[in-house]
Amino acid sequence: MNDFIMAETPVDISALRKVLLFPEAGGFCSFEGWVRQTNEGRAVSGIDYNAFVPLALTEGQAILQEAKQRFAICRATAIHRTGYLSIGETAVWIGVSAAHRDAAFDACRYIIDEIKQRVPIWKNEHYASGETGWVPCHTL
Amino acid sequence: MNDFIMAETPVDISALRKVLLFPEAGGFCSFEGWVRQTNEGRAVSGIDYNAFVPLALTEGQAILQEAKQRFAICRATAIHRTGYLSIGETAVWIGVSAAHRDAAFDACRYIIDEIKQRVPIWKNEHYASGETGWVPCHTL
Amino acid sequence: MLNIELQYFAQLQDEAGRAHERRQTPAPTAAALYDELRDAYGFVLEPARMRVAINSAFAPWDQPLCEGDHVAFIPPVTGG
Amino acid sequence: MLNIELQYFAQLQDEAGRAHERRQTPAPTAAALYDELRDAYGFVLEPARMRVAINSAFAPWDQPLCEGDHVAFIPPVTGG
Repeated sequence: MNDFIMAETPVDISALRKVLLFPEAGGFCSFEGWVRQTNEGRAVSGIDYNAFVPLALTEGQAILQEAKQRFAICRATAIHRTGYLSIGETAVWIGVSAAHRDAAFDACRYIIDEIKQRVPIWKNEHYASGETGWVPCHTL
Repeated sequence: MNDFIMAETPVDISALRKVLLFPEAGGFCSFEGWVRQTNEGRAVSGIDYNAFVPLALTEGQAILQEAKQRFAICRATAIHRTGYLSIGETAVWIGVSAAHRDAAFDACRYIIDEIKQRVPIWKNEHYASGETGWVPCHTL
Repeated sequence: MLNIELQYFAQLQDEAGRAHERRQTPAPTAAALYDELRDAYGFVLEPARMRVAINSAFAPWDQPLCEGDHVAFIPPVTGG
Repeated sequence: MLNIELQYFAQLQDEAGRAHERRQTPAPTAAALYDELRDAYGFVLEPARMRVAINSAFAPWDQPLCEGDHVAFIPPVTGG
């Protein structure tokens, strides 16, 4: 089963979280990326996410496998949206359960950092001015 | 308003999460502590959480304020349960929203670490053997 | 003699066999009061491993007690 | 000459004016194919800033192309 999901519509996060519940899990860390109203000082009205889905799925799954090998976690799941998202919508959700919190935090951070660097997804920002623009690269 | 909540019954986490949504928030980190089925090698059937609630509330709120001063976050909320919890139940939930993920992760980690060190809450573990025992101190 | 409201948590509650009591004491400080209670209940925890809360706020062990103070000894916490 | 399936993303899609195309090309490698497409569409991105995917898997720029390969050039990613 693939734990990395590309979704064209909003996903029920509480259902994804339940999959991570294990009797031996004592810590759960999650991260969400939300569409912000400003980027680099420009007013944003929304973001259109363009993705190469087949490659995003294999690369995302590889990241989750790496996290499982590097950190003592029970399970990790991630989902990334495609399509047009308004301000406040969840573009990415990552959940990690582990026996102890160190591994849960470290693995969650690893997964979001790697997703941002490696998974073929691109943001087309829609500005309040009516213009649009591809974000050239990550500034953080 | 107090953002640190002591609760005798399960709390609707999705409602707490909504309070953290701000147009300028681009990252959200949350941590949950779950009751594990084993501790120090002993089989656990559940944990009874005993708390000095008035002091827990002021100390918890102080921790959230410190997090807000130390890290560039939008808002932080935390809730800790009291009473008897079964395996898999959520004993503590922390949510932090921020413009960027560094601050969200760092503040969330700070808050759980400080809660574990300073907030007057005690675990009485109920073992599968029928015995109970106060956890002497944090091992992690 | 002062009237002090005492509240016990965790293993102190088990050892004292109660969660609350009102106690008349000659102890001038929380430190002296804890020594008195160790004699009464055989508390195992060393004060060096604990903190004390007076009227629901952390306080120094040598803070003078006042009539009607609420005192709670805080064993090492284990929440989270 | 090889028949290659091309898929374009992000700014490459805007510059090419299309998301897909089937192209006959003499280019022996993805690197040579990208040079050919830069001449055709005026792509701004330097290949040094990109990766290439052949048949939906990352591949070296100098990997020999085969008849029917699916090729996608991957601009710097910005998801998350």
